[in-house]
Amino acid sequence: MSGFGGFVLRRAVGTVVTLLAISVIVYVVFYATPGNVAQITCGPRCSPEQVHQVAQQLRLDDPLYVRYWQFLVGLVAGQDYSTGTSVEHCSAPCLGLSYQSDQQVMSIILTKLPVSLSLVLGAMVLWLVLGVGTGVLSAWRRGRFTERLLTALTLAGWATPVFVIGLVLMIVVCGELQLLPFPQYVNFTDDPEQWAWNLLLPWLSLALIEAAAFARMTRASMLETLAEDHIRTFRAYGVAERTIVGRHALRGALAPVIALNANNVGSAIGGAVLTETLFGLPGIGQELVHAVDVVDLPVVVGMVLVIGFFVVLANALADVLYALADRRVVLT
Amino acid sequence: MRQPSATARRVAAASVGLVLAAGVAACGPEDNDAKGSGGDSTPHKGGTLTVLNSDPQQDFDPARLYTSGGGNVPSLVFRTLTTRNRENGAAGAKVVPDLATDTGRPNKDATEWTYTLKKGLKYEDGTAITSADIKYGIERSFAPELSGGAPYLRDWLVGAADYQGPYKDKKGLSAIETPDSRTIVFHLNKPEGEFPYLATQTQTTPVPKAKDTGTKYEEHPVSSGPYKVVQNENDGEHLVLERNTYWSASVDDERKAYPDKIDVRSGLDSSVINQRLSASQGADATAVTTDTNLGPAELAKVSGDKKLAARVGTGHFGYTNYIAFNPTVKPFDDPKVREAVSYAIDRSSVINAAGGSALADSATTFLPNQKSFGYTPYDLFPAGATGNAAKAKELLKEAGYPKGLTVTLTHSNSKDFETSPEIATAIQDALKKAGITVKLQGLEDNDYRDKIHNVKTEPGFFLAHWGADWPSGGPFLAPIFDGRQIVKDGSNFNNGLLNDKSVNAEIDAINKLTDLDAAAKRWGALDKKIGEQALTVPLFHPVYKRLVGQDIKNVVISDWTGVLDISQVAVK
Amino acid sequence: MSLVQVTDLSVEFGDLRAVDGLSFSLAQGAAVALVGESGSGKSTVASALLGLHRGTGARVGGSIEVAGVDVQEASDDELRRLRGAKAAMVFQDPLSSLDPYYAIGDQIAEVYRVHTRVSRRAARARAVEVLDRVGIPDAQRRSRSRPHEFSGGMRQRALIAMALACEPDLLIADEPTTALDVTVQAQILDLLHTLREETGMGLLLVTHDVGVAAESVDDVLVMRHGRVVEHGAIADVLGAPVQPYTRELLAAVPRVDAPRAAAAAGSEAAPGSEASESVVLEATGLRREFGRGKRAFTAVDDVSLAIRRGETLGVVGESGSGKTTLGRMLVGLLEPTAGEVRYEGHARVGVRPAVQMVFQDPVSSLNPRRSVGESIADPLRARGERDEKQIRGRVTELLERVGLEGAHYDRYPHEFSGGQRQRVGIARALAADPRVIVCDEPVSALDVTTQAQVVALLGELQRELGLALVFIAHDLAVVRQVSDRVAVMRRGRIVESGPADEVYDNPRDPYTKQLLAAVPALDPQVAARRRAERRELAAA
Amino acid sequence: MSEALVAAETPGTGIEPVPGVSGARQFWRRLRAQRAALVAAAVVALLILVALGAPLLTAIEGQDPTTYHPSLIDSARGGVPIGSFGGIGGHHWLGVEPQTGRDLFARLVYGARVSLGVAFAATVIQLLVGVVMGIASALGSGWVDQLLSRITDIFVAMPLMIMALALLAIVPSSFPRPVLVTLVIGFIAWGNIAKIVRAQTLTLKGLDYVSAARLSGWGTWRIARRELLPGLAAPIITYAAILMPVNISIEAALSFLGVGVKPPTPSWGQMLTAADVWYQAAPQYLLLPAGSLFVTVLALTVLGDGVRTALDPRAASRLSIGTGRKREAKAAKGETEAGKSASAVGKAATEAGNGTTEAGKEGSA
Repeated sequence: MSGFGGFVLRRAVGTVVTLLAISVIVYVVFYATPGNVAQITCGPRCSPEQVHQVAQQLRLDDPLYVRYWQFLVGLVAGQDYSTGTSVEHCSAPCLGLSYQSDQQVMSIILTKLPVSLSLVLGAMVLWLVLGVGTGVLSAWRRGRFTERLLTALTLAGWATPVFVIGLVLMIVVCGELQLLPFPQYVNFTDDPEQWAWNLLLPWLSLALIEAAAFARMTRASMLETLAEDHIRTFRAYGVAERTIVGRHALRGALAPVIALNANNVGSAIGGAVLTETLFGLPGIGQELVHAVDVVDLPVVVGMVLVIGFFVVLANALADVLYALADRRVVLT
Repeated sequence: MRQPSATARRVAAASVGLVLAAGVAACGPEDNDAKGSGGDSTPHKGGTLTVLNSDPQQDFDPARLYTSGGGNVPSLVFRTLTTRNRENGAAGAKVVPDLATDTGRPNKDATEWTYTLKKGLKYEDGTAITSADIKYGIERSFAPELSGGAPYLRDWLVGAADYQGPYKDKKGLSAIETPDSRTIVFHLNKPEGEFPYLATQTQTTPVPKAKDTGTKYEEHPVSSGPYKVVQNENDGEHLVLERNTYWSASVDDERKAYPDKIDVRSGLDSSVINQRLSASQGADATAVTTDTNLGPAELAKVSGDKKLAARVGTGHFGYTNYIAFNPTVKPFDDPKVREAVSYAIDRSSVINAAGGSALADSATTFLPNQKSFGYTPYDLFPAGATGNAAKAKELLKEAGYPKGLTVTLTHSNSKDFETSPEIATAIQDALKKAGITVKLQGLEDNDYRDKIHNVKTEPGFFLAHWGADWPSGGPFLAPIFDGRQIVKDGSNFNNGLLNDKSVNAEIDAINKLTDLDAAAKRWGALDKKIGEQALTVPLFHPVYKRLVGQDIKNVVISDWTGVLDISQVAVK
Repeated sequence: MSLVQVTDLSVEFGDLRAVDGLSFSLAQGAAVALVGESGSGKSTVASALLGLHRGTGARVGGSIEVAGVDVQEASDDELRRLRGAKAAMVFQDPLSSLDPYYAIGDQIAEVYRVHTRVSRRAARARAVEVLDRVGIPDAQRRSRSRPHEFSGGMRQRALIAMALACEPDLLIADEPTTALDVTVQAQILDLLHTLREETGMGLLLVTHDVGVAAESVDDVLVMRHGRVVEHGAIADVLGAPVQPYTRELLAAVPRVDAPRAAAAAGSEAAPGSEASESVVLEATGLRREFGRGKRAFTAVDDVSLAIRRGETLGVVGESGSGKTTLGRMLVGLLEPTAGEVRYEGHARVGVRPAVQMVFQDPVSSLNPRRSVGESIADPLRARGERDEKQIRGRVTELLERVGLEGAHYDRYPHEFSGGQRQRVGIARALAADPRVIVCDEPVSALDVTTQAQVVALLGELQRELGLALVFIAHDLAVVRQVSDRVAVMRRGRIVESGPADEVYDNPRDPYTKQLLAAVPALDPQVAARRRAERRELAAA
Repeated sequence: MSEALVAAETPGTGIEPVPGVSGARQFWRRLRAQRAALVAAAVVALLILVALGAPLLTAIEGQDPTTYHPSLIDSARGGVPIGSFGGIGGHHWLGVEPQTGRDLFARLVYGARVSLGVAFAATVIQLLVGVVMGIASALGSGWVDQLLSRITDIFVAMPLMIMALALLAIVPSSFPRPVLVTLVIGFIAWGNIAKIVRAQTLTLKGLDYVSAARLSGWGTWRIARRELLPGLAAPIITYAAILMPVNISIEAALSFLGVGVKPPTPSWGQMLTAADVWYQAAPQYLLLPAGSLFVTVLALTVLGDGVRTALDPRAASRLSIGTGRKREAKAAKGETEAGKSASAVGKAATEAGNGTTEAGKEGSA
């Protein structure tokens, strides 16, 4: 598997380069963002002297490249910081300390990440089941009423803004029908059952839209496979249509679906802002929007890097899965 | 948003310290008694109170909090030297003793204040609370590591301006003396009759030095109040408070502490909070919110439902939304132009944009319409409900603009219904009738605050608001109109850049008074006097409406906070 | 009772009548070929026999009876029982005809179990058995491989094994060897022959290649435009065709055993044979590698050759022999890894107008979005010609020269047939006033009659303009027809080269011999003799 | 987007060059054959007309999008419109906005301008950047390709919403918002197009007609322009059709998060933001922009699928969303079921036709 090893190495190097570039861009962009960080951190009624003290504390007066260099050093070697009463160590890879809450960015991410992952991975299961199921069904029943109905539903899901779906679900299911409690995040480790119940609606609203994409992709991919020669072979040998669709066409159609999936999971972690905001899930997206609001640079950089990492990772994973699924693809 | 978040800062910018501070207001007692859906409205101990909030209690450190009257959730854990009176309406705008035996004993010129602690005060670990701990708590609040909080201690205490807190400066603050473990004495720069109000803020919470963990203290602050923190997840997002067994009602006259447990959930969307409170399902039946008002849309729905309407508490908080002029920018250097705008303003459409007559009271005075502020009604440039375009045109003509003029109104882009585009657009629409063409300049919130609080970049015509750090005219008028508080190289709130000797002198004179009622009257008179200069156009005072769960009892809303007091709520 | 009885079959797709009034029968154990050029409707007939048009919107008329089943009237279930069990089909492209995701043994077992109630294990054993039967070595182990792990010939064997699994009465082979190299083609045809001898099943062979038919069947139907042109015993039809179309078709088939003069009728041999010193293009030690590291492979390895003015050099080889790579290096589209190409004695880098190329695929070699005139004018414009009138004039001239009309200037490629497009490609090459044209499989995508016309055109042009031609092809017969000299390539190297007649008549390299032995013969008797020879060769 | 996905999404990569100029007629014919696509095209056309004619339409109604009507709302109840269905009537066709009383119809039609305009312009920018980057990277030498591909990766991995939040805050407010939103979307979210274009260009580059052009003596630039760009038209148009509705949603989402187009400029996204709390008290306030958004995205998606089908008939069966006519569905089905035989016959049809001309030609030659 030296080919695979080489692939991993190339991707790893590429990932690091990409992430560093992203961090530079984020640093520069947010450096230029208006808003006096020290004043925001200190509070609006702080005197100029206090603001100055805070700026020193946060090293805001250093030039941009010095701050970025310190960020890199912290990333590689970790850094020490004072809580006032003692010295704490932030071990590598240290993404720094939040200006606002003085917490280690890494630990903030680690508390937010499970929420986002719970949301996205759970929704993923749902959108795969719904999307692939719908896609298969509509490919099999092509031209019939079932397909038209499914097509209409898929398009409706596709065209509805996520916040509208989420809001309507919440009003109807929790408010009017009172079938479910209003969602509030419960740790999986605390109570798996509550975790699932509380995430059901967020999962649904995220999954409905994604499922539409998957249904389209699966159907398209299925029809493409169904048009391939080997399907004709099995027809010419009297194999039943059900077996052909379920066994041969589906297997062939999975590769692009897997690729799309890995890809979407990556971007969904960063993109679940709307869902997280709407349902009050304390995830990465919500935290990031907030951090941008208060120009909390270390948090923004850290979170964007984590999201970027997942996107890049998911892309690499998509390629591996695609190659595994297809076998005819060569990894480069 | 977390406490130091944009929203919080935004409001804090107006010096309201709302998030933390905010309690809910109560309006009349009639509202409250009507509550208690069941037949038995007497509150009992026990049960779990759920708090649904949008902003996490991120800074749970008494040094960092910017509260009015000690805050709501924080005041369950932090006791202070004095505190607000936990009563409905105007009675709630009074200062009362908390840890101290009285509201403070001043020397003759009110430059020295002495407090004596009650006997038998204990922390959650059973150790005794001493005056040295209070002194240490105040000293910590000067540490740059623990930034936040109001500026008064730094401004008022002798030699405190350059103090950097106990971590860097081991000698401590000499302005505070603790002759014995129950006595604490404050030495001030100048006479401050309102020191008892300041003593309500969480900076006067005792912090045991041995337990201080610096910036990590907020993870588990040591309780002096009726509840202690047993769980603090995700930096204040989920808090669980349980009874502090060392607290005793016998040494705390204010907090009722009915529920056994308080479960604070935050990070929720405001519409979700209100939806949950109105549905009142399961645990939400015993839920309240300490930071989310009913919006206009929700009010429209609630007001059509009698059962729901009975669960709405109404409160007033000392707060004014206004238009600010910078008289150094043309054409606003001409008082006639400022007066023309004052005449032309259509308050009804502004109030509609702010949520309608149920959520905003029309304002013609800068001071809030409450007695404790010294409210003296006046309407110097009567515009009626919808504006006096004719009078405005006349004034413009006098000022040399017979064909009207074009001006730029600066506002924030955040969606707060205070300085937001909705209000600005309403003003734009109203001034059109008087021949004033308004161009809108919407700025991102950080940018907006940077610009309007910087003397060098302050626009000529913009939306602003101001709220009370405590219910008195002092912190309401001084930062805005005291010429000596103009900050040239930092955050400036005297937007009109007013530096009038007679105004300054009057402020100093009132500050000397320790008779707060007498002081209030003179604040009211001063307000009217300043109003003549037309440096602001008062627009409205917000009204707070909040829902509570259907099983919530004993809702108390004071005029101090305008929102329900969580220490009084019962769930049984 | 005959195994297949087709009466008055017609198949229509929309407005198109693909098959019209076709009737034939096939006796138990007999072999019939449907021969025709593309568009003759022969494959449609094959599909119709298994009722594969059902539910596709095609209208099928007439009656079809296969192994006692009335295909037109049978229920879906009856049809399914027919397919694979009584009549099995082998398709053209063995790679795409197998599911890439499952092991070959499993696919055969799956088909077997559709028709036979046996356990999974028994079906698997049957799969191994038939794989062994079609000559897959180590069938037990290989049955677990997936299609892409097989070579082309092996895949076709596997497909035949699948067909054999249920011991059908009829095997329908739709162009079973078209995608294969000539040596592999011979093996597959031999296999089919042997199986038929052993099992006594009937064979319906669909092919465009008269030679393939001659090797394999008893009766032949020659089809054109959906109709049968001629029907009869294979030896009669090939030996003494009655219909003009059949005669035309047979005349166009290039013969590997006929020397060049016969093909280039009415013309002298290449005029430049004496002027052997006038080498226009010379390659020395050409080598080209693709990929890096472990995946690297050498497509062309140490090839040296010289092309003289006015002569044709044929380059012949099977797929993967590196002949296309060589051609691209000669024109400069690919840079060699080592070695050099000299044009008129000067080392050359990159392309130059004097060395042009005619491509294999007439579809992809013309930009579908530009008129053919514009494509032909490219070299003129690139040279700096700006006078529109001049350009149009020259292009018209070229179009007419290659047998098209000047008015075709503004037409688009899709309005032309394959042969016409190839003519356009030639005209474009000529526009650059080349000295050398490298033709990369210029006729392999064309029907045999068109093939002959294009080859004739190239010959004419060469004589007229004194062009040097490099003619790259896999078809030994075509190469013999056009070449003065021939180079045989295998695995990137030239294994034998020399004057065409010498190489063809007295091959020295064993590989060349093997290649020539594999070429199907048009005479059924010769074919039978050759088959016997091949058997001996294999047995030895 | 991963390479794998690009491979999966690239329509008909080079296998069948799509008819170009000459295929325009064919394209229209195929597009016309799809009823759903036609309906969608009509809806899109209508939306464009509405957007362009907004001033005229509102003039007919006698309203404008900015004037307040305090008399039409109930101030005491949070400013909910007075009258049934949000105050719908002869003067206000779709009722008025809560809190302000502004005319909803006027705001909706003016909002269409912003939504469609921003989405369209952003799509154009994305296409320009993506196509240039994709072609440059496919044609460039090894390190150019490496560099450009890496840059593309960076943009793909950058969270659009977050960068938008920051960028929209940086730029001075005097810069027109809709333009800014356009630029931000356009210049951040082009990575996937670049990847697709690169993949497609690499395929096209290997085609014989590109080789032939090189042999003619043309340079790289000319080849890119004359030979490659037209070949990229189909995938680019196809992807553009996917991007338009996506961009409309992005604009709405940005406005929903409060960083998009600012009041008083009406935009659907920003209307949704304002309306999301009014779902119970004044449902039409939420439903109108949500419905408009829904219809627009739906119409554009269906039209996009139709265009794709018309451009690449081979892909029709696999990528259409089943909106074609029944007959077409059957045809597609036919292609799959009869497998090669049917398509072979289809091909045969053309060849048969050509065969005749060819034969004629040979005779005359």
